[in-house]
Amino acid sequence: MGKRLGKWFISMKTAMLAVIIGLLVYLAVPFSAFAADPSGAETLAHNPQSPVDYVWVLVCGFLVFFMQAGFAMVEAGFCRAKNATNLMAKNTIDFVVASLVFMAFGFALMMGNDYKGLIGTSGWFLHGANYDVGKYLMFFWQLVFAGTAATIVSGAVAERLKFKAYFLYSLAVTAIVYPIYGHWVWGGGWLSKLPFGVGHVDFAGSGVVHTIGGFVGLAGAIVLGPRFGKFGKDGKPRAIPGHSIVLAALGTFILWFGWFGFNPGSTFSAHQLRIAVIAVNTNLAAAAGAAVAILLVFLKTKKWDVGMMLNGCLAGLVAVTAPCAWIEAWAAVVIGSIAGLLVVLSVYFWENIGVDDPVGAVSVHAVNGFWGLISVGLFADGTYGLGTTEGPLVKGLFYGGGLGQLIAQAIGAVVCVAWAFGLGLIIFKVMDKCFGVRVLPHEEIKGLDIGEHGTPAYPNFYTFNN
Amino acid sequence: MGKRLGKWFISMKTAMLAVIIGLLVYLAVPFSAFAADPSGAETLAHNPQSPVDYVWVLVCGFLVFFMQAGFAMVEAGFCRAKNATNLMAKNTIDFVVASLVFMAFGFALMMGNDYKGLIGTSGWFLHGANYDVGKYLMFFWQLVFAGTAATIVSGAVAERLKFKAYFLYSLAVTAIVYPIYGHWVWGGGWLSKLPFGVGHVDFAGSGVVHTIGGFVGLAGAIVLGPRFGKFGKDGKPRAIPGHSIVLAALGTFILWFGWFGFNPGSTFSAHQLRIAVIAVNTNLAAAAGAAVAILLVFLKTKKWDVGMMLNGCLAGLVAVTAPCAWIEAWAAVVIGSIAGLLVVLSVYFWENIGVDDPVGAVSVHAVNGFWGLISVGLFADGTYGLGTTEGPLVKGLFYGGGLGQLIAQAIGAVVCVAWAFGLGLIIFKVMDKCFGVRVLPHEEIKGLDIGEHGTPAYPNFYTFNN
Amino acid sequence: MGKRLGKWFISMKTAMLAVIIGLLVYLAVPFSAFAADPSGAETLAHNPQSPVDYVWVLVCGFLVFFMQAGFAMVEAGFCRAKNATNLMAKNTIDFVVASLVFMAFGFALMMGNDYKGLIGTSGWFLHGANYDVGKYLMFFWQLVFAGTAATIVSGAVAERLKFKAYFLYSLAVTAIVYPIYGHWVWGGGWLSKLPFGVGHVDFAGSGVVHTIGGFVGLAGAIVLGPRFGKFGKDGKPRAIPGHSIVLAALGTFILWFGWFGFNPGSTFSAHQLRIAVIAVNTNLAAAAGAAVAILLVFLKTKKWDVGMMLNGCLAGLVAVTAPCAWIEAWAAVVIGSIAGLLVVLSVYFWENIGVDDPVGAVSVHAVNGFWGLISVGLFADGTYGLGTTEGPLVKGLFYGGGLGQLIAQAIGAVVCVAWAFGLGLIIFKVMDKCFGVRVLPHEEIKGLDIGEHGTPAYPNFYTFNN
Amino acid sequence: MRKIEAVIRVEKLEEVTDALEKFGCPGMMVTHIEGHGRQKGITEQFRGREFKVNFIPKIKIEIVVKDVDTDKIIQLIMSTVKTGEIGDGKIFIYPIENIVRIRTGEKGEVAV
Amino acid sequence: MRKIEAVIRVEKLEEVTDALEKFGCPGMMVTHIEGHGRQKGITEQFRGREFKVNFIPKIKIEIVVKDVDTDKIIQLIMSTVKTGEIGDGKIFIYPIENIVRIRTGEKGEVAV
Amino acid sequence: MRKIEAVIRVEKLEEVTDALEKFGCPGMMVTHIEGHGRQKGITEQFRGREFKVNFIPKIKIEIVVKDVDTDKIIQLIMSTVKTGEIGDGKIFIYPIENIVRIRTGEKGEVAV
Ligand SMILES: Nc1ncnc2c1ncn2[C@@H]1O[C@H](COP(=O)(O)OP(=O)(O)O)[C@@H](O)[C@H]1O
Ligand SMILES: Nc1ncnc2c1ncn2[C@@H]1O[C@H](COP(=O)(O)OP(=O)(O)O)[C@@H](O)[C@H]1O
Ligand SMILES: Nc1ncnc2c1ncn2[C@@H]1O[C@H](COP(=O)(O)OP(=O)(O)O)[C@@H](O)[C@H]1O
Repeated sequence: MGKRLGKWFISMKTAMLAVIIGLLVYLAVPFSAFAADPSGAETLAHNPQSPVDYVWVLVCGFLVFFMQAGFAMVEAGFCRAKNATNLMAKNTIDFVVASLVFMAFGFALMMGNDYKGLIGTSGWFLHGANYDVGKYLMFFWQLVFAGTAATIVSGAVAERLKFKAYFLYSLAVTAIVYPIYGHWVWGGGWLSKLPFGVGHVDFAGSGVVHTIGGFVGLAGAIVLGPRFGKFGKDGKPRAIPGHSIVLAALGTFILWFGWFGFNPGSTFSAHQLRIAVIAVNTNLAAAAGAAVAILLVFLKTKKWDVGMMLNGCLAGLVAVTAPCAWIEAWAAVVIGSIAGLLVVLSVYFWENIGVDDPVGAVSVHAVNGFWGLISVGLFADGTYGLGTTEGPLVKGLFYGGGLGQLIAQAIGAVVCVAWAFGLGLIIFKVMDKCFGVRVLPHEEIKGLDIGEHGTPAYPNFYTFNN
Repeated sequence: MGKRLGKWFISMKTAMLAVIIGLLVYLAVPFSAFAADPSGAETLAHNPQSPVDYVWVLVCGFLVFFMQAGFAMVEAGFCRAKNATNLMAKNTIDFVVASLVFMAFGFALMMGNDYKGLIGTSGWFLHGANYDVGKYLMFFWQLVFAGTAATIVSGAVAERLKFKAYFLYSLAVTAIVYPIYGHWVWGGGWLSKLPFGVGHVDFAGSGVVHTIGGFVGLAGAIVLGPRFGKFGKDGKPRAIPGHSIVLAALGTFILWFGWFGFNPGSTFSAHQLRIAVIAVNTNLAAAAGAAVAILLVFLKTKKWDVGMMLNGCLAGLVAVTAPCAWIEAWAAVVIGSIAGLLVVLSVYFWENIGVDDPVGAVSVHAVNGFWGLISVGLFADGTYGLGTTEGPLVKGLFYGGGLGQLIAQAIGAVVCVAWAFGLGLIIFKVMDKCFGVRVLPHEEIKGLDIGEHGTPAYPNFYTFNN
Repeated sequence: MGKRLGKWFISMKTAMLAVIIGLLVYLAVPFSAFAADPSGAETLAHNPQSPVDYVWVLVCGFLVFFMQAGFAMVEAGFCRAKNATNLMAKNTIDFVVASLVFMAFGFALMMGNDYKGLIGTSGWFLHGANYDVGKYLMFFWQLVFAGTAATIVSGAVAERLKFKAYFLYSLAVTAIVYPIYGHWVWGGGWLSKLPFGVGHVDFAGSGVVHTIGGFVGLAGAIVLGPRFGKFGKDGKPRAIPGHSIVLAALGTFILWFGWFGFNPGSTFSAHQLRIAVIAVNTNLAAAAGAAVAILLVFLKTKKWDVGMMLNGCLAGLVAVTAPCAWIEAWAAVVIGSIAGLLVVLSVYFWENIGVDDPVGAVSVHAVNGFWGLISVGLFADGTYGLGTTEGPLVKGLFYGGGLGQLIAQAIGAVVCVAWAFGLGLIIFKVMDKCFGVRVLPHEEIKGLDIGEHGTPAYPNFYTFNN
Repeated sequence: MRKIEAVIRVEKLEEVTDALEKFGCPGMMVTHIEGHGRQKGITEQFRGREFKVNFIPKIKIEIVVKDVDTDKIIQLIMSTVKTGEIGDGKIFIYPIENIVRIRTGEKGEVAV
Repeated sequence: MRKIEAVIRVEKLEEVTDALEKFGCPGMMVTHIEGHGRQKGITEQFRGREFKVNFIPKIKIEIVVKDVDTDKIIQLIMSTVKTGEIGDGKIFIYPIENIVRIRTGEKGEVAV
Repeated sequence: MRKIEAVIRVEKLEEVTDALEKFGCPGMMVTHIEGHGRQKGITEQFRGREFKVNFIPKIKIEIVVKDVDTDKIIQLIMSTVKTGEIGDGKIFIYPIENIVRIRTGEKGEVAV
């Protein structure tokens, strides 16, 4: 039975594209009439100030897209040379699939007209009334975020997950997991309407993007089990060094750079001058996270651990993503510092309980995404509202906002974990039943580049295969 | 005679710079008076909304510049380690030469006052009345495009063309080939005035940049002949794997990123909110191209071919460059998908007829640039005009625009191919007569890095020389 | 005694963070009241055109931040594989330290209320009245510049300086050296008020950023002494090839890209349409520098020297940084060409007098930063003022501005050198007394990656250790 | 004294080393080589085109041993690296005239 | 049995391998080495400064053969890699005591 | 003729080469190997976790010499690379049957 289903998956995969195209062509004809403002003339006439907002959102969106390169480099750098081609393949395909699937279904489910606070129900295939500059702008923005959530997972399942499985996983996450939870928080869904504080808030996606991606990744890592050699016969975790610290650092710089689009751009408007504060907070949290992480490991091993510093930097960025618009500079430093502490503890923790997360994706995104959501309930200082300078203002415990916001954040965070981890387990388990998600032992030993792609990443170099 | 000419070229080369500087100094004195609005004060007074347009055009221009890094990485990744230094040299020098030559001649030929629809005739050395913020802005924009056209060729002639020849080729392309054809389409030349449809249109340069670059590259590849070992004694093509899939992927991400400046920025104004639609279309075509390419090769070899996926992604981007402003999302997916199909067939085709295109530059840029031009005549949906929301609107066959636009596109495309391929052949043939464009056999075998530059790219690594 | 001090440094280092956090928490409570315009509502109301300026400054700031990646890649590429991890660590930590320290002290010293033209005295910890969108924007901009100044040094002291020493050096430079000199030029300090020309001017920081960084680097290189093997027993300089020309080229492209934020962004306003001229000048100088450098070396060695071309490109960028807003295109070409000449001579010069500057940081930043400052006094054409289109306009010798401006530039340049080199010597000498700034001989031979970090950069590759 | 030279599969290196250490084997030299033998090379592909790779990465281990240990060590190696599949590799035994420990200058069996 | 060890030019590897395969040569070990001999090293440069590189990349081929084949194979190698230019390399012939095929445990000539 | 094979510290290669050249040594083959012996491996770390590396990069030098030169060259090598610290390496001397200079076809000592 698993076998048949497996076959089915494959045929489905190759069919997918034809279907999409067919559908599109079919849908094309009738609706084009209903097009709203495809040229943007009316929109501009109605709001002559909109160009600067469009420029801001698009440029920030481009930066967020560029984070794909950052993830690819960080993951490649933290994994072995024999799997580098595979990591490039996965980090590309997830955004490719996200682009097509999110346009077809995801966007409608996330941002379409709300149905009972659960899902969106309009905008399939960006069609009809969605042929509008404003709608396309929003789609572009949400798409690059969906792509980010998807790509986070590749790090946690690296060096052993089949490409095919990753292909299908990308489909599932960008068509269902991400958009539905996203609807609950950003699409006018029930979480945003919680009767505590101003409802659950997540400014730029510590939860929607990072906690989701991180916990789906955790599920994947658990279903797959650890890589050969990650745990000694004595069960003790062993280090498996990545093949290029330079790539890892380059990737981190690219991500840091992209995050300046990710967080400030989430105002979705340049008229929110708060973007300056957001940029500063984003940067300070990254710096604090990196500093704390490298100093902590130095105290333990007396060596300056670059890999951990890079993880710490990313942890700070993930954590500050939710609160970045509602806090002051000093709070960003505190939040980032705690993220740096958490990521170090977390990396050791998962290894010690036998979970193999090759690049630290779970520690960085899952754990600190969660921390980021909570931190809003503590540090929000009541100087800024929901993407607007008007009220309701977001106020946390430390600024006399009481427990309300903290509760709203906690509920959202827990729901996020349950949803992502639960669906993640289902997705990977089902695929595993059907065709096995893990490559064969000898393929894993030789490296996925040969087995899955037939293309070693560095054919001109003498590489070790450890 | 060839010898003497050869000598002449060399002395010329070293003299070039002195001359340019001399000229500039000379020209400097008299005209400065005629300067138009060098400070921008009048321009701003006259159009208080211009700052956002300047920001948009400059930022997009920066992104287009960054594509130089993308091309360098893709080409290096797809070629062998022993030629990596040479590829870095070429990918840098072409933009260096473009900057100086386009400022001296190219810009005037392309955007200067039109003479009989054939060439521009003013603006030499950005001088006199061109010392104006608006003129400088336009120059910057056109320059980064010229640089892109020039750099495309380096991939097709990789691993065997002399650096000297590439240096001179860059001169010729940015001084003559690119600007003159560019004038015909974007400088108010005859192609833009064709009596079919709205005249030949090419929104962001599938033709002006990519078809031109691609076909000059094809000419170069033909004059050079294939690399040693590309074809077996039996004449059958053999794979020569590139030395880093990671660099190839990084480069592709950078190019994809830069393309968001390339296409949307081509509105040359942020007040065209259509930029949102352009960004979405650009991204969808890239995704569709990548998806189709990797799936096609999978059906053939049962392996997930990353190299081809990257080519497919770029093919989709090239194809959508011309139509991006005039089509709907679903059309972008279709155009990109066809590009993905074309690039795969094309890669096999050129190899089978004995043309050696190391990185697939011809298949990506020449073939899909052509397809992009044609696609406008089919998918343009009549919702947008020539960089403005007012008419005349561009309408293709599938939207009841009849054959007019398609004919205009076909004519332009054919002219583009003839012009680029013809001049390309002349340029490379003449150089070959004078001093031989190809490195000596033993240099090619040892790698151009040693022979031409004396600097191996990776002296600390153990590399194979295959 | 040196020993005790050494110990003290270490404890201090680990304590640093705790202190900062403590302080912040402490300071947080009382002042939040005094916050100026944290949400940006008033600022927007007061100047409805500000959004485009905020977008411009932030986006350019992001690009400047990205230069960190550029420096990391260039330095890694020009150094040996065995020190690549160490270079990644240093290029990350300097920005991390800069972010935290500049926020705590540097920004206040540089941009706070002026005290006798010597230092700024307000804005510690971005606190109280500094919780304002405008202040945060300015902080962000100044921070990325401070980070750039700091990171320049890592190249000159590469492959032998202890990480600990670099950590502390970063502290000193971003807390004192950079901000105080910066105050003199950009903070309303005495240099900006010199009674010559319009006072000493430095548009985007040839002096404030590059000359400062370059001369502190020179001091470091001198205190450290040359790397093993840099000079033969005969005392003759020997080449120590870097481990990746590809990384060096990638880094240069990233820097070139980032410079488009560095220079044009320094208008701090998008309403200065002069940004178009600045972008063009920036690009032309880079191109001219690269062209001259590669041609010069070719005349000497008959090889196309890529490493020197990349240095030449950066030299042109550094040189044009000060004059970029006040000159015409042709002048940018001349200034860049001279920079290309200077960098070549300078690289040979420093080596011949026994200074070991592994990546050419001194030749690129120190020497050409100086040249950039002087060039303003020669080429400023009187079409533009001090970040405004109104007067006083900046006019140099060649445009009938007389010697005034040239004198102002010369004074500033000399002061810059004295300040940077003097403090640089003190910083490195003091650290050397306390704990020795240079790693142990066997660590240097094995590479700093193992000794300082325990993490070789490329564990999967067969590397030579020369 | 003899030199034992064994060509083995890359993935077996760790096991062999452990086994030899347990046995108290004096020392060894490990070289990454490319082997060519009965074992057929794999098929790779690049940008859509497939090609055969005739060389297979192998590990070459060289150990100089006292005559008495020779057979034991050969047995040891065989038992750890043998899979029965083509590509297991081979062991070559060479005569050796002398050996010197640079550090001490000791010669002959004591230097092993 | 003997071991034939040949140092050849990097670019000759493919040709030699083909020739040996045709001859039906059992197997071989290929090592990338750096050679130092009569052939003068090349001059490289970095950031404007030239320097000599004294080591030249070479390929070392090792083949263990039956005594009867020794000369034929030596001839074969010489005829394929000889260019007459300095740097052609050398062939060294060593005695070998025994050889074992790990997969089967066969010893001596049959294991070649 | 004999083959002298020396395992030395990576950082000693340059010195040895110079010394051998001065001595007028015919030629040599240099191989980058990983050694395993008395010298203990170092401890590395990755993302916070430490681990031991049991192999130490070493350089293997192979020189084929005339019998008369054997001892002189061994002395030469020892004197240049000896530090007295563990890890100095060893020198192995092998018999060699014959040697051919491919370029000329010369055989025996003249080909050395
Ligand atoms: N006659 C030989 N001379 C040198 N090396 C050999 C010889 N025969 C085999 N080898 C080496 O042993 C390795 C394994 O041998 P192979 O024939 O592939 O499998 P098996 O050992 O099972 O017969 C080869 O890759 C080659 O490096
Ligand atoms: N006596 C020797 N011992 C070891 N290797 C040698 C010896 N002589 C030459 N070689 C190797 O042979 C290679 C080619 O020899 P070389 O002297 O350069 O040219 P030719 O073989 O034409 O004399 C050298 O690079 C070196 O690796
Ligand atoms: N019996 C042996 N067989 C092969 N190689 C050996 C042997 N003994 C030592 N070596 C090589 O010599 C190197 C140095 O030897 P080691 O024991 O570390 O120090 P020392 O030479 O001072 O005893 C080792 O790394 C190993 O490569």
